[in-house]
Amino acid sequence: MSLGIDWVTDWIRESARVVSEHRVELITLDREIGDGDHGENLDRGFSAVIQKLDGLPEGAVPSDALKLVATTLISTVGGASGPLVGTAYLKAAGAVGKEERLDGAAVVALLTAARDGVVLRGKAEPGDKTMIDAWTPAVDAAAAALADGRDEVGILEAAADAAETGAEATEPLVARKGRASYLGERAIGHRDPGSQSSALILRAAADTAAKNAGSGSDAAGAS
Amino acid sequence: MSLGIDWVTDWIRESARVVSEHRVELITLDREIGDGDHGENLDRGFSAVIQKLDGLPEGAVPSDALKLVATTLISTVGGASGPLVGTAYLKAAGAVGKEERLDGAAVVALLTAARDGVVLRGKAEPGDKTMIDAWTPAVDAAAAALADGRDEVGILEAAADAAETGAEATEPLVARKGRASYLGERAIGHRDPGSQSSALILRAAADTAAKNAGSGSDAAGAS
Amino acid sequence: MKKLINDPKNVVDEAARGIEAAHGDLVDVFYDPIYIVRKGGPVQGKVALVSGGGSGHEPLHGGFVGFGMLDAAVPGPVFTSPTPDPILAATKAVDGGAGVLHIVKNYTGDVLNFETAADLAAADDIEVRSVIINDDVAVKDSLYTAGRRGVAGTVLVEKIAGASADRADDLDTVTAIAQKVNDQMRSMGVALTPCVVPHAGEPSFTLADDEIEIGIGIHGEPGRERIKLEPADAIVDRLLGPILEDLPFASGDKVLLFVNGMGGTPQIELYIVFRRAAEVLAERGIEVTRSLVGNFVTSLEMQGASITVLKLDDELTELWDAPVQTAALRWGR
Amino acid sequence: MKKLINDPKNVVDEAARGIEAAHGDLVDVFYDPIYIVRKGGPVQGKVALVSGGGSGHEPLHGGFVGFGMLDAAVPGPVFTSPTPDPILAATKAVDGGAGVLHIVKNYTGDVLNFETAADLAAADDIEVRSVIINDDVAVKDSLYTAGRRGVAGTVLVEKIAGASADRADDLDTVTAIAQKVNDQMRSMGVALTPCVVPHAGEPSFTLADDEIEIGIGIHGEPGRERIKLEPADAIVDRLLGPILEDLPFASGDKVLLFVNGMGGTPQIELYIVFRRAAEVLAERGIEVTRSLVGNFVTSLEMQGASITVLKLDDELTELWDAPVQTAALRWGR
Ligand SMILES: Nc1ncnc2c1ncn2[C@@H]1O[C@H](COP(=O)(O)OP(=O)(O)O)[C@@H](O)[C@H]1O
Ligand SMILES: Nc1ncnc2c1ncn2[C@@H]1O[C@H](COP(=O)(O)OP(=O)(O)O)[C@@H](O)[C@H]1O
Ligand SMILES: [Mg+2]
Ligand SMILES: [Mg+2]
Ligand SMILES: [Mg+2]
Ligand SMILES: [Mg+2]
Repeated sequence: MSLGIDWVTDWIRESARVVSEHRVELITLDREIGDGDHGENLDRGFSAVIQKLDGLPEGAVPSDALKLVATTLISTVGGASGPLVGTAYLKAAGAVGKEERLDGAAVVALLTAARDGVVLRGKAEPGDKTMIDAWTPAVDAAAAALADGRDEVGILEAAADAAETGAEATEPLVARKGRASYLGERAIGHRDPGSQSSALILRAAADTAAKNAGSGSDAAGAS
Repeated sequence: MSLGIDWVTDWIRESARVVSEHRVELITLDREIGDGDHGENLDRGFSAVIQKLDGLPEGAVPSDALKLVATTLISTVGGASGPLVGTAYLKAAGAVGKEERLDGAAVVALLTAARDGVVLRGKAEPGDKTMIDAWTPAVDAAAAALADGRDEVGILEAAADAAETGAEATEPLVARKGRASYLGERAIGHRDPGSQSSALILRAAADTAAKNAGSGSDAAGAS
Repeated sequence: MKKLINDPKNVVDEAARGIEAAHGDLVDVFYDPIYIVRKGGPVQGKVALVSGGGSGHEPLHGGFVGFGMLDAAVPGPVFTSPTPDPILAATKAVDGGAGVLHIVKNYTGDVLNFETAADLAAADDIEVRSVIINDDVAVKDSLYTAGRRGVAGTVLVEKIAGASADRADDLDTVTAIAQKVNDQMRSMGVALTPCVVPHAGEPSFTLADDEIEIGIGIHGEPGRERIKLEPADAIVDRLLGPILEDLPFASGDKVLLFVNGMGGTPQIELYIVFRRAAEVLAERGIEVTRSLVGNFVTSLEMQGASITVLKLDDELTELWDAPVQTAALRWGR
Repeated sequence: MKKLINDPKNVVDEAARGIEAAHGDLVDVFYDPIYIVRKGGPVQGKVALVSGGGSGHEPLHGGFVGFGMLDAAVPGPVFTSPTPDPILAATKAVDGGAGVLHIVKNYTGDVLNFETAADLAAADDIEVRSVIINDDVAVKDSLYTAGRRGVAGTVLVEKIAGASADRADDLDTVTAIAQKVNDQMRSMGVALTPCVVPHAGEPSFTLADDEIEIGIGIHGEPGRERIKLEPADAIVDRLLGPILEDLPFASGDKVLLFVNGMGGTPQIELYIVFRRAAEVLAERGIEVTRSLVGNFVTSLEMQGASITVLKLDDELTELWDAPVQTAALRWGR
């Protein structure tokens, strides 16, 4: 079993859905230690992505869809998260080349490149109370799951679990990047909104992978 | 018995005291159908009067004190009530000439001139929901009390009673002068602040007259 | 009450000191009584313009003292007309021998206090005329009210009459032009939130979370009606309707469109209002040839806005365009 | 939430249309993506200035497009940096062949999006420089923060660098002057009340009735400390202290003192603040030779103010005094 373009587009649609569903929650988190627009920003971006998704040409491969997400988010989100998340997708697209099917190793490469893209642009380190605190444990857990021989679904589930734990773990931190860094000690006790949205997006990846695997819709073209 | 300069200065001091005591009440009334400064305006004016009162020369007569109040209020109150109440005192001063003692007829003349001064400047008619609705019944009641043979204290008490009733009677009215006129029907149910302050000042006149009569402090120079 | 003030009693005095410190190149400030005059003393042979009224409407009037506009501004206590004393002192200070025009917003207090000052100035052989500004269509002008209020349009009168005076028109002409501006303009406002007068310490009125006041006065006096919050476009339509009908403005008219903030409204909202107002005027064939957007005649921190439409002709347009150099309105020099 | 808006989603677009309707003599407005450019197209051979950032700070930046100041402004969604697309489009639209200076407030989002746009412009052979504005002393500038924020001082950079560009300085010079202004100015603000971002619909933070936030950011980001309400003079002292120590400013310095309103503060309060700030500077032997008071860099309807002090020399003074003709800042023409 491996994951193809259907998973990628399902993942994107599900990301859009959960971002929209959690829009107010993300706004609220951002209002507490930022400027209250994170949910709005991502929702605007993913809505634009959905509009464009049907325009993907017949025979598009995963990297095509990921690139579409990247450029659309960069063009529509703005704020800090636009270039950061956009770059994540852009680097993820680069990491999977022209592959039609993504096996476990490819999924780990995708996640790793995405995380590295965020670091490249934002220069955050783990513990800075940013989305990196969801992404880095997710990447580590994904790599470990791959090493443990788990399949794509298992890898993505491990990543999603770790991202959620990572997002939660931002709560006691003082921020060193982004708007929350202005707060000093006062950021303590609040979850970083970007880490929360990252966990949601990674959970969407795992959920849609499970569905794709379960429904066997990907099986047709499976290697 | 008659009233002299001591009554006038006592009246002025007591007016200042009650205006200050009712400052917030007058502000509140004015906030409801005006602009919320009436108590502040009068308090500012009467405080200034008190400052100047000790400067009255030895041998000052009632009209001197009334003129002092007039010019001080005109110079310090501003708003609608400054020129109106100031003119009331100015005309009252004119009405009592150089008299040292004011008998009942003089008291009625004083009140009538004061009311006429307000009408001269403000052109309000009874029922317009202004301070005239306290002053006009007060003047009428004072004239009636004089006709009934009551003394100065009785005349001023009748005036104060009528002013209070008059102020209360502004509540159901629609205003036709001053800021409250902008409100149309919405002024109904609210007491006019200027009528209320007028009633307070007239009550102060009656109370201090009674004290002056009672203590006999005026008796020394009585006719 | 949350304000950047020290003692409510000193608000006007301390603000005047701030104006002096910030705009000492444009104005001189006098204290006790407080009034603000154009730098450089009276201009001989020029008609002098004096305006004033309660404070709390800044930049009106002090922000409009300077070349091409006012010669003096007389700030009373917050929302309370000044007494005759500072009005008289300012009138004397700026008289250049060609007479003085008092620009007075139509409130009983302002009218009475300026009237007294004018009488006293006349006794000192200064020729004083008055123009009473009453542009607010929210109030019925009838025997049964104190008449229409003077609101945001006041700044247009001050600008245009000021230009007339600075091009050396005589007192009759300046007065006639001020009167003409007043007669050709109409205004109406809306409040979303009340304001808090410092010495009162409480909101001047209360509005529920979903209520707005249509036809609000610049001291928070209630207006025509209290309605549920509506979209900006619907509110603009409610304000513009009575304005356009009242003069009436007609297709082919050229106008100055002025969207004024009440003090607490974000400027981005004023532009949303302007956009709709311009749209409605265009639909009616009325051409916006001049415009003004911003906080010019405010009501402390009140949220809300007013719309003023002034019918222009060539002369008024030319006077509007003439150079002006004040703290709050400046162009051409 | 009470606002003069229609749909939160259309706030920026509709305000841009209002700016176009009101200031069509000064600017051209483009839509999809939205950006505002100086009327008359790029000036050949002149360095072009582009600034931008989240909306909600009006008149920043659109109100500062025009002669002697910006060539283009790029408004993002409310409090959210614009994406690279409109920044790139604006950069291309105003490039007159002499290069483009991006004036960027130091927020992660603004920096990243302008960076991307600059990279893309470079790929189109447009020479782009950036100056990052970080005048806010409320935030510690260290490895442990995203660095100091760009706040009200931005308008001083835009004015002075704009004058440099309009007197035909080259890109190196204009950039150096912008950088110098940034380096010689310090700011700090206070909030009395929060603001409400339209799409959020809730106050961006909460303050008790007797609390204020010292060191507030222009998006309502919390500052240094939350304290009980104090008299204006005490608050001014809290803001000025860190400003003066940081550069540090010294006796004998000539400065521009800028008191900026956050959008919802009555102007009378800004003058009370100015008065005290000028007093403190005078006590320290610092001479206020230029001043600015008003709502220039706002945070929607937030009540509060910020103080900016800029150390002046002859060149900066001359550039400050140079003619400017924009919707929100105008003199000399
Ligand atoms: N330098 C950075 N590196 C990684 N993530 C960052 C950085 N700066 C901010 N972020 C993330 O961006 C999120 C905020 O995004 P958003 O609210 O959309 O943008 P803005 O802060 O411009 O309003 C933060 O919660 C944080 O996770
Ligand atoms: N034309 C008038 N004639 C008589 N009294 C008037 C007139 N206009 C206003 N008033 C009185 O003045 C009072 C308001 O005074 P005040 O609040 O001090 O002045 P302002 O209305 O200028 O704020 C009203 O309550 C009313 O009694
Ligand atoms: Mg944010
Ligand atoms: Mg009043
Ligand atoms: Mg008043
Ligand atoms: Mg943002």
